[in-house]
Amino acid sequence: MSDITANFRAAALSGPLLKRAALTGGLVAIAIVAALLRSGSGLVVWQSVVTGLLTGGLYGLIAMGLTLIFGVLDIVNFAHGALLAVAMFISFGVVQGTGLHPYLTLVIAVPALFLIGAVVHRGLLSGSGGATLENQLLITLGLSLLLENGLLMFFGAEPKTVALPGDFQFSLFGAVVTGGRLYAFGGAILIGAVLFYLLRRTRFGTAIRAVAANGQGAELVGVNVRRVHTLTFAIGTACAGAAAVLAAPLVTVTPTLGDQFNITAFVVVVLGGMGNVAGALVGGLLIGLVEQLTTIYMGGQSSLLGVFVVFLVVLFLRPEGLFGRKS
Amino acid sequence: MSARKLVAGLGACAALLAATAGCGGSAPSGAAGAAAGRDSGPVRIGALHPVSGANAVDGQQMRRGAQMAVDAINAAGGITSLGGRKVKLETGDTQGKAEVGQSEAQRLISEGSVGLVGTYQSAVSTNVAVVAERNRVPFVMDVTASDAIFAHGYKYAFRVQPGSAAIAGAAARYLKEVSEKAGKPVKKVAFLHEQTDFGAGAAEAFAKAAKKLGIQVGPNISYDAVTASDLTAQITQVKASGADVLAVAGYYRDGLLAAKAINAVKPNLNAVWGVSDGAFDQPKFVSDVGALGERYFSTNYHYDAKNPETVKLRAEYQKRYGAPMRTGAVLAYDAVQVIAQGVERAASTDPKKVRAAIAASQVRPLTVGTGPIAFAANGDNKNALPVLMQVQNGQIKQVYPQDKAESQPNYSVTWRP
Amino acid sequence: MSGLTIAGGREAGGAVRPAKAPPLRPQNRQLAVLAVLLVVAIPLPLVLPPAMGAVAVRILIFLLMAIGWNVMSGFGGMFSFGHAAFFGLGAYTSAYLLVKHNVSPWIGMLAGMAVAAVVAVVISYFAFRYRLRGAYFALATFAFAEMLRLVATTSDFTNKAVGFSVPLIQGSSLWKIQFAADSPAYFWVALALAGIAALVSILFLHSRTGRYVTAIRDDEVAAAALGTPVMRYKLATVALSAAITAVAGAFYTQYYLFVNPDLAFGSSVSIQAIATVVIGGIGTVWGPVVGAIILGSLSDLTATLLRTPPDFLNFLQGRSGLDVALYAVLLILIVRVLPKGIVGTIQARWRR
Amino acid sequence: MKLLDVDGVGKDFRGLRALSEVGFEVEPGEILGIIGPNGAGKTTLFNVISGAIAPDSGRVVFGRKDVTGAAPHRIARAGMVRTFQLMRPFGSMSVLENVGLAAQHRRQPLRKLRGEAMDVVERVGLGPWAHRPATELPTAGLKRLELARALAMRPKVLLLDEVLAGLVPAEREPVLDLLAALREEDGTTLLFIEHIMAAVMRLSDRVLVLDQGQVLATGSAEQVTSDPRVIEAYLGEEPGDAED
Repeated sequence: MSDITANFRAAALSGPLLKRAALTGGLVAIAIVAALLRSGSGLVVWQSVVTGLLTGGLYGLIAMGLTLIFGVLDIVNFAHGALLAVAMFISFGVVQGTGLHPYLTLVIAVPALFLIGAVVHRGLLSGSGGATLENQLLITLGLSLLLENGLLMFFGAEPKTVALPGDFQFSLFGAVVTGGRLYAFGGAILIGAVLFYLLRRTRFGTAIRAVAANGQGAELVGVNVRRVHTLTFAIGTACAGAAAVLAAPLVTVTPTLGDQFNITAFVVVVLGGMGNVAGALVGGLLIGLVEQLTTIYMGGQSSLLGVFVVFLVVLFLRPEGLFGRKS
Repeated sequence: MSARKLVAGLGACAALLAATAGCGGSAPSGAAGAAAGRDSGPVRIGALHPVSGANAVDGQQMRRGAQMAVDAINAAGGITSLGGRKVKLETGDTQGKAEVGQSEAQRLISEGSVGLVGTYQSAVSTNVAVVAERNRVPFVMDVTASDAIFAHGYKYAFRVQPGSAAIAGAAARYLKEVSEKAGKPVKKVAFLHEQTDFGAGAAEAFAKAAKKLGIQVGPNISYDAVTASDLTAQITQVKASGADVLAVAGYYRDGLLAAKAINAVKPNLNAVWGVSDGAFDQPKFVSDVGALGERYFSTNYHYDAKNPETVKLRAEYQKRYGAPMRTGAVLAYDAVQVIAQGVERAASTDPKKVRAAIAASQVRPLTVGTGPIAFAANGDNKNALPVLMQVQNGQIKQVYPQDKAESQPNYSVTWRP
Repeated sequence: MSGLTIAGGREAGGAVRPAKAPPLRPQNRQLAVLAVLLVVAIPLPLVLPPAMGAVAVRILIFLLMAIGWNVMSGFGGMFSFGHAAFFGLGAYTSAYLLVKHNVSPWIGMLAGMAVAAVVAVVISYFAFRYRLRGAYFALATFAFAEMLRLVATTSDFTNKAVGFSVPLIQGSSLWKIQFAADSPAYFWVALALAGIAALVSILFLHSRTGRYVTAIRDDEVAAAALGTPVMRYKLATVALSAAITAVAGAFYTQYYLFVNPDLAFGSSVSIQAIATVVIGGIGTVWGPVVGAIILGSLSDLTATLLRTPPDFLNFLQGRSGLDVALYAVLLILIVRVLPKGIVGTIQARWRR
Repeated sequence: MKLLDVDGVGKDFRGLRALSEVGFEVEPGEILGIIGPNGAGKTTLFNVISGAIAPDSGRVVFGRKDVTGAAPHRIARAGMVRTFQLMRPFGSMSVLENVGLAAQHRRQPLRKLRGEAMDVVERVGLGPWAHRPATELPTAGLKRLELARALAMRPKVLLLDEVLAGLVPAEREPVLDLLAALREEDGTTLLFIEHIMAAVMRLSDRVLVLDQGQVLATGSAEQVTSDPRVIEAYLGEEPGDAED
């Protein structure tokens, strides 16, 4: 069980954390210099770094909901990606049906995903059937298959696109930045801040942290643990909803689109330390960078390979994550 | 765990099992039955396509294309050499999975199909080709890019579309000719491709052909189509390389990403050149990316837009199914014609005789070719011809070679004078 | 030492039923059932309609995978989410040896087992050494299998994404495991392999090693304190599990005559192995059998339904995804309603 | 000749000193009681001796072998076996199988091992439960199972971590009898952590008092209980703690 309180204590920039952050930063710097030597083009590496960070913000955003669920409920939610896809189709459907600006579909997608999350938790994951790791894994896997194929049956397999009206682009010291990606990046930071505030400064946040740290203890002091679990799961999926709306104009929407993000999001969660929202954002940026740099180091290899290498190294050496505390 | 729940759960399972057994029981019976099935009733042709799964739209298109061929044959009096026996299309769904394709192929053969058409995906076709070979039933591939299948010396595998290497070779040749005609002879081609055998194979074949023509190819940039969500860095690499042409071989989804990235980076190119690319010659691509795709070239197999019969067929399809008929469906139409005319020539439903007839056949295609469909010793269509297309004013036009051109190629990009 | 009476007789002493050992030792009972099952199964391909032959073989391949996974994750309690790695290593090793060096698939199968076992031991050693547990262990195995898939997709050694096609031979050959397309021999070979795997898993469970493994699963610390070399037996379990799964992969290649990175190392292979056992009953001897029969025939059932749907299902024709959706619903239902799986639930009620 | 020599053992947990310079010796056949207030490091000491955790400093010599930081199973097989304060049965096994597992490392025919395991089960009074799942045992039964499993290893040294805790007084007596008999009949050396002073007084040849990770005193039971430092260390302990 992770310790959200510890993570928040860690977020107060304790000594060892600073040291680890510096070490991580140093490694990233070395990796970038190495990429520069490998590719020989400053522009390419610079563009890779910019793209990596922008994409990484998106990964962080998706991983935030997952890390919340992982950290508080200890559920490995393999349906997170599928829920993301559901939200994208909601966004797509609303844009198609009403001609609304894609970002305005947030007001529909986020509450919808919140409700779906609550229903999924109450209906499928709470209680004894969802107790063990393998059962959770299979229920969420089954759910993701069900959602993906439900979308397939309903919307068909043809890829869908969501156009972003008034999209723009500008050059940042030579690197191209498009508006859509910048908005998504900003949205990630904003939502991260909201979550941070929710967990740190509200009574409900205190309850969540108490449940995460010690469910039985929280129960004793009068916290309704099941309710907190359901709400946390719902908030986690609502985050996926927000991420989906921001990401929809950047990708091609297909029912199985969630899979690719799901794997990456899990890596980000472990990297950032489970339950650690700020860690998820930083982890997302790191993974975004790793992906881009992998393609520079190992041409012809999938960017995922580098991600998995980093993942296994982190799992083996610091399973509590770069920014988590040893339990 | 209550007793009721247990009973409910077990009951559900039992019902499933019983249903499964029931289905098995109603399935047709094997090899002996197959021969009997071929000798009487309609002549069966098996069509294997991915009508569910990620490629379901194309799979359905192709199944319909095959059905239209069967309808046309029957409308014209069936197989005359067999006394006007009708033709029937037996369909199977590969779900885009190789092992499902294999068991479906076996089923269609057991049910008495004289030949198979399919399957859209190379991996599935590879599996089905094995089944066909072992059962000695001809398998005429409509869409299948991979050339590897034709290196095994199979006797029962045929293909209508031009192979991956043929398209890449033609792409290099067309590039040289078109660029020279435009007065901007190509110097250096950057190749962006997805990393599996489809894209990598196209890149390799293109580089080989280009080298012979004296075109420099590099850098060679690959990406993972499954996970890629942004190709800006890759296109930046193209820009940094100073290449004057960008060749692309990818699938549909990543084709959109490439178009967006090209628009963002605006490298100093004279042309964007698709090589059997899955996006650039799709009408949907034009509607999805809008102006971004304008003037993109694509070398690929294609329905023959200048053949009046093709035009008629596509109009009929549009009328029946309310959607434009894609090239894959026209290829499926051709493939069914190949088998039906093989049966006609052989005057037999014995798959071995049909195979011999197909190997010697000459079938007029509705897809682009230099002549009738005729097979080389390895089963590949000798006369398949890749064609160069270009997005012009939001329309996909055949632009090269000259005798297949609907309009002239415009060798330029929109963002440069 | 009869000076001692059972402590706390008030609370429990009276409730103790006469302590008799079971009449037939579980091992012998299970072996007897296995023998009966095999005898019943042998004539099946002669009785079943030929279209069911492919389904039966698929069930047996599922069974091999499931038995392999069950040894490690059911008996051993180490939840693997990456058994595709071992399946794929078995498939690729035998395919590589056959295609490149014309080595008999039987020898390729043995080589595949060895390769899978060695790789499994190395990976697991690191995972155990760094104390990965539960979800972390599962994610690590998943990542490892995915890495193998990516490497296989881009390596010349494995023929990249194209994979390997088994060269066809003239006629039938047991030595090459190649028969006429609808020959029952495939079924019998698969049945023999699955039978041996089931036999091995039963003998393993009741062997000294098996008991150590069960003890380690129940409580690793206590087992170590009672003289159990925990690491050694965990690694032995992992090796056996990987080897059995590799057999499934090698036979798969021979039966389907083709293998590529997605078919061999794709995550759906791992999910298949897990789902089969969980539906049947995790950690039980017969769970894999029941699970394989259900899941192995499921996709065929839905495909048949959709090809000629009854009237009330007509709207589904041409819609894609139904079979997977049904599979998903079944999976969720069984996990929710029968969390111990079918066999596990029956056993639990039987004991009471 | 000493059988067990613990010399200058120290252990830190994240800067928290759990053991510091702990040293003592045990003669063959001796019964050593280990007492100390909660958090004194008693169980940590057992963990170090039995190999569950490696000490940061010092050594543990068993017989003539240095077993410092050796794997737990090696130490157990060498003849030094521990029990756990919180019972850790193998939940999926019967009582007899639990005990049989401990006997199994001796390479003998299974039938013989089974007989031996049954003897041990009878000896601790679990005979009627032999074929029942271990999880069905009440607390007292689980305590006996812990003991039975350790005995089935045929230990030279037995490390007992609060075998009496959780038992009502009437249940303690037979266990104490059994422990006394173990030394008389088998010559087993015992180290036992115990809060119940009556048991410590009755069994121990010698008592070792741990406090805050250090050896506070050693000596006969009478000596240490009258030692003012020991009394001071126990002040502030809840009275109920000493009598369960």
